[in-house]
Amino acid sequence: MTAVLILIAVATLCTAAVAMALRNLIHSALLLIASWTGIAAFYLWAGAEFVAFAQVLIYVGAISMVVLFAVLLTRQSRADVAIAPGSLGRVVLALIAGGAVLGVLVGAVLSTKFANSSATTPTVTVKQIGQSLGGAHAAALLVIGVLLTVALLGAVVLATTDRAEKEDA
Amino acid sequence: MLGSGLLQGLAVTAKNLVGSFHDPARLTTVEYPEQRTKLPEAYRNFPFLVSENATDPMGTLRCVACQICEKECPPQCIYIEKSKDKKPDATGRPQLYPTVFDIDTSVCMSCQICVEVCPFDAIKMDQVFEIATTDRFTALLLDREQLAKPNDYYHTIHPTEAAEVDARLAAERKAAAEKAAAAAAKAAAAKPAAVAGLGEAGAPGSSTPATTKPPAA
Amino acid sequence: MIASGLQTTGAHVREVHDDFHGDLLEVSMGPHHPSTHGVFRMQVTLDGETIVKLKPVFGYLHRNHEKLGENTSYLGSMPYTDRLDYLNSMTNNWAYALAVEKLAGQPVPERAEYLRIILAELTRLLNHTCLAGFLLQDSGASGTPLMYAFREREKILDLFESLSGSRMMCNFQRFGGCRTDASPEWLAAAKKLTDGYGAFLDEYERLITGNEILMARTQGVGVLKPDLAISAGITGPMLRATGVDYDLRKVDAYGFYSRFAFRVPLGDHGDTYDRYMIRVLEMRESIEILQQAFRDLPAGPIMDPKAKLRGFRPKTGEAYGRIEGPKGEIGFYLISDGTPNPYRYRVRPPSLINLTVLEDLCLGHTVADAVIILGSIDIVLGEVDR
Amino acid sequence: MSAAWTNIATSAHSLLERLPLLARDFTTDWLPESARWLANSLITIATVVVAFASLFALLTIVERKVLARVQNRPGPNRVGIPFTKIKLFGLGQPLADGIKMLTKEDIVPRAADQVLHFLAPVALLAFSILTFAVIPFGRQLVPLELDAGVLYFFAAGAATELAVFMAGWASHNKYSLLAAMRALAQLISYELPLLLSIVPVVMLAGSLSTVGIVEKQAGWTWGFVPHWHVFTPWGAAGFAIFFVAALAESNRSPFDRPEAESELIAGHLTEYSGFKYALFFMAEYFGMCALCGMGVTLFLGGWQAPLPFLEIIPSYFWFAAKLLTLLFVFMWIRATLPRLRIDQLTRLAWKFLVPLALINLGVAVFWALTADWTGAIRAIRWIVAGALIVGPFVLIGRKLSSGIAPRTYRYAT
Amino acid sequence: MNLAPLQLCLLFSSALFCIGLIGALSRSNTILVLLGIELMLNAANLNFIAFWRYGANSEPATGVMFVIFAIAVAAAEAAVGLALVITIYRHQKNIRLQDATRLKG
Repeated sequence: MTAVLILIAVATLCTAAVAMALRNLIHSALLLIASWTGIAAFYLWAGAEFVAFAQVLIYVGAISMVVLFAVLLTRQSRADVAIAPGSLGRVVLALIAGGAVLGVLVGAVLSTKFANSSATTPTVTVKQIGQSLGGAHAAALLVIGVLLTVALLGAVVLATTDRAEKEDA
Repeated sequence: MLGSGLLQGLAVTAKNLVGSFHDPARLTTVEYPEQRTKLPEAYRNFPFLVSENATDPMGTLRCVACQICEKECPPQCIYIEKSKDKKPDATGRPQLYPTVFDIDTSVCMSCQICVEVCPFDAIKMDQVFEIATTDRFTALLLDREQLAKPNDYYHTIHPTEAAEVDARLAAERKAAAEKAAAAAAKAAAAKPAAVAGLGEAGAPGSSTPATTKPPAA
Repeated sequence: MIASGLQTTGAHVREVHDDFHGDLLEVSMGPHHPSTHGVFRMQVTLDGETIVKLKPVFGYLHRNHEKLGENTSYLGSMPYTDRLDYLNSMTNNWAYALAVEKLAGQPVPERAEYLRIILAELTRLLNHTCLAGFLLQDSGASGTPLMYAFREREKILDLFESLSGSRMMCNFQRFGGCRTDASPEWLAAAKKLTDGYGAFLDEYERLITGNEILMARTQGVGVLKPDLAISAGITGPMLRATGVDYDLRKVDAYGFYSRFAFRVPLGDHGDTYDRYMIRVLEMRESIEILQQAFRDLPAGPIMDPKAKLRGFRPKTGEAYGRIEGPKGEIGFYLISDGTPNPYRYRVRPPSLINLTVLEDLCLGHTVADAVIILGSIDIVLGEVDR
Repeated sequence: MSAAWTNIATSAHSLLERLPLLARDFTTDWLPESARWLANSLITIATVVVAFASLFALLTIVERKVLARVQNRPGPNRVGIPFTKIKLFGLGQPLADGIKMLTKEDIVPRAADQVLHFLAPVALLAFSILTFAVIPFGRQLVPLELDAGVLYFFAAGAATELAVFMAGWASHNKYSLLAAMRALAQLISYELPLLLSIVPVVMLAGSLSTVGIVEKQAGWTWGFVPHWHVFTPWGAAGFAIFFVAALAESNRSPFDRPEAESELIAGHLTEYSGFKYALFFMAEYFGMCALCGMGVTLFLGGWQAPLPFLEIIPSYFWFAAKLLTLLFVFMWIRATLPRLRIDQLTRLAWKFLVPLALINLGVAVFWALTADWTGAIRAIRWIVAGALIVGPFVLIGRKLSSGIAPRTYRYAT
Repeated sequence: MNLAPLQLCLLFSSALFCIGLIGALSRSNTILVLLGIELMLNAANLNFIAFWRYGANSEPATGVMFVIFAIAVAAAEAAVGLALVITIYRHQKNIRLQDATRLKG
């Protein structure tokens, strides 16, 4: 079981790291999608299949599409791909910052003694999720619904051009 | 509206789908190499040269190498060389003949103008359409030997037209023979004793009607 | 990124670099493209899917037709006219024969005139049927309407073949008449076809005319304004779809068209749907004309006895013969200098002239619309390029 | 006597019903317990893949035949058994096509993104095979019984769009790129009505499990009207929406925008040849089969027999029959309808299907709330639900199709 | 080293978070920055699931609920973020973050 976890982790991390390092935006986006799929695999491994499917459906099915659309709509000329001067310094700084955060996190994780974890996988059925969505978390659900609606409207308003011929896309 | 047009269209295609199984008017396909449609009589493809006699096609070509078709051919696909000597044609009259008669069927556009302008009914349109070949240079250039086809072949592919042509030719030849006979008779009347025998031999073709069939031999 | 990648490939994927429209895409549709009806090229500049510029490029099928005509005898050009608009060889023949007859003052016997009308209207049926099929094919109907159209077209071609010897390259008209006479069997077959054609049109229209998708695709797409149509010299169904009443069969009344009762359908919008519908309605009128022609066809010779086949030398002069071809006004302009060959031979090709407004029709529409607009213009590249 | 017969019939029927499972267990019986699970899974996967690959082969020829017959042609009828004169109505055609595809040169454009160009067909095929996992093919025949089966299906299905995009982008051809954009727009638009149309089913069945949904549709009213979802007002509307959206999701005519051959050559397939092209083709048919299978499961009662006495016939047969019927309708529609333009296509999704699906959701709620209406009042339930669907359909349809109408023409005087 | 599965999961998510962080900080392409943020969100989600799986759970579905809501928020974020990217692109014809210095177009 642990071996599977390590495999998933390595695959996810590698794809994510390469995605962040690549120059080619489309490749980056596709690798990130692979990374998201890896995370979904982790959820499956952990026994949260509903979340895993939701992850695939939303990240691979929807967000990836929006990302790819954005990439295609903002196609750039060759000049944009070239590394801007001074960006090397930024990369170094980012690496230092990221490394520091990683160090802190890893230290914290390794030094913490966690309470005895339950050996049995907690099972959560779709019914349970539905009941807690409709019961305990109903308010949150409503808020999320409002948020999504607002986000949708906002995205449409932002992306709409002033030109008259662009209609309901 | 509201999808009724789509449903109507679906009904039509459904009708055709079912109809193609039982209605020959809907399934009109002819599966070519096995099944063939009958070619209409008027169908034309490439020209051929009519010869009167199957046994001696080169000797009995109706073509007298007048080169009208060569001149009139719009894509200029006919090449003719006239003979130096004269040979007797099917009627026995001495005529020029083509020593070379080539048609480049890769150029020919089957317009039939050569047939229309030919005063001797010597060139006609063939119906052979399976002419595919792997050799696109020489195999499509048909020479005199390949072009010559007997008159009864002409009858099998264009029966009505061929019958008309033969009747016309027979009439012309008969008229010519009568004219020759009349001239001979006149001459004979003028010189009764001396050339009486020659008068009969003077029109050798007159006794043979225009050959629509090769002689039994 | 994409630009940098695309630049390495062939010319057909070159990016348009423009300071203001960095995201314009230049696409070359054709000459080998499934929807261009032959070797025609549309150089389109796209903003997303919207056409901002369209440059028609043609000439890939140029065969020197007019110069050939000046170097061939009058008769020798006749088979070449078959190959202009190879769907409508009968009407091309007629237009050319009309021009030469005008030039030479050659009368045509009555039966031949009737035969010409029969053949021209059959050609119109054939052409419009094909167009309806191709248009639907362009709008993506998986070939079904096209196959139905071709099924009927094949019947007309069979008639042509049994009359003239060739399905498409008929080479049928002669100066002063027609080449062969129609037998009673042929006339019976043609009449049978005409009688059945209305049923086919009914079925075809049930299949497609009321189709919401077709209406959505074609209505309001590629609108041609009447004044632009007139100033661009558009003729034929395309002009009548804009509402301009101009049909040479009525205007010139060439042949014996004045003896026939038929109507000229007119459109009000000038869009692709009108162009399609006008053709369907014209087919119904053609059926009417054919019925009348079969009823009234007189007996008699089909060739003027004085007509000359060989050694045809019209007197010096010029003439322009035009008829209402299925695609529009097809005309031949000839100048004779008394020799067997025309001094000047000029074709007025309806396909080419109707094509000139392509960009005006397509601007602001999408690629998909450009394809059906081109389909509705009804071009044959043999005639466009000549 | 008759009881005995009934017994025999029942046992024979149940034997037939479980035959595939018995066969599988028989083959893996000798294995140790731990390996048996794996072997059983592998056999299931192999069976599903082989079955649908053969169905794909059959569908290619059937589709061509149906298209041909609709167009009054005989269709491919030459290829039969090789080296003999036996033609078998052209049934050898898929085999010949397969050989042709396999032996054709695989051309990759020089400027193409080599890796993505290769990965696209593979990914597409993989994801479309994945979708078969949760479809119940028979009473006990579901490869993977998941609690959230429906969600899984759409999650796996959503990934196929990505492959289409990859193919279009990797080809580095403008037509392919345009097709990729179209594919994205189309699939984003139609994902929504597709999902919305199944929400009522999930809601009323109270389950996201495909097996659970099928089992909810068991039984008959008055002994002959099956309790399939399609025989309810919301089910019929939901099925119609699902069907249209499925047509679009599987890129079938009249929504075959991404590969519209009359304008974009072959769309994202333009630069594909040989075996990769065949993979695409196969994946598309798999996707179509999976969507049809899901439609059958959700709306047409899955493997349930239409009439009680027909239950003698094994359940998987009924599933296959319904699946093939739906596939035939796909072909029939393809043979008839012209294509929509991309903006009309998205407009249809956003302005027509999505509102209707939302209204349908409301109707389903009404239906659920009135589940205890009985007797004459049931008719009112039907009328209200029907009106709630038909009314908006007419209104929105009118609105959508405003400006397009059949025309009358005038004649010159 | 003998790590508990929970610790492994947490290390995994820490690493993913840092990759996202480094990406978001180092890249100048707005889309990539957004994607880096998405990765960080995902890393947080990983933690929720890890604690749900191995932690002492008071209520069975809490971790799952958190992730579901987080995914929904992420979807909204992606939609708005990418719409912003497109707007930026319209204004400045590139999507370099450094150039986007004005709030008004």
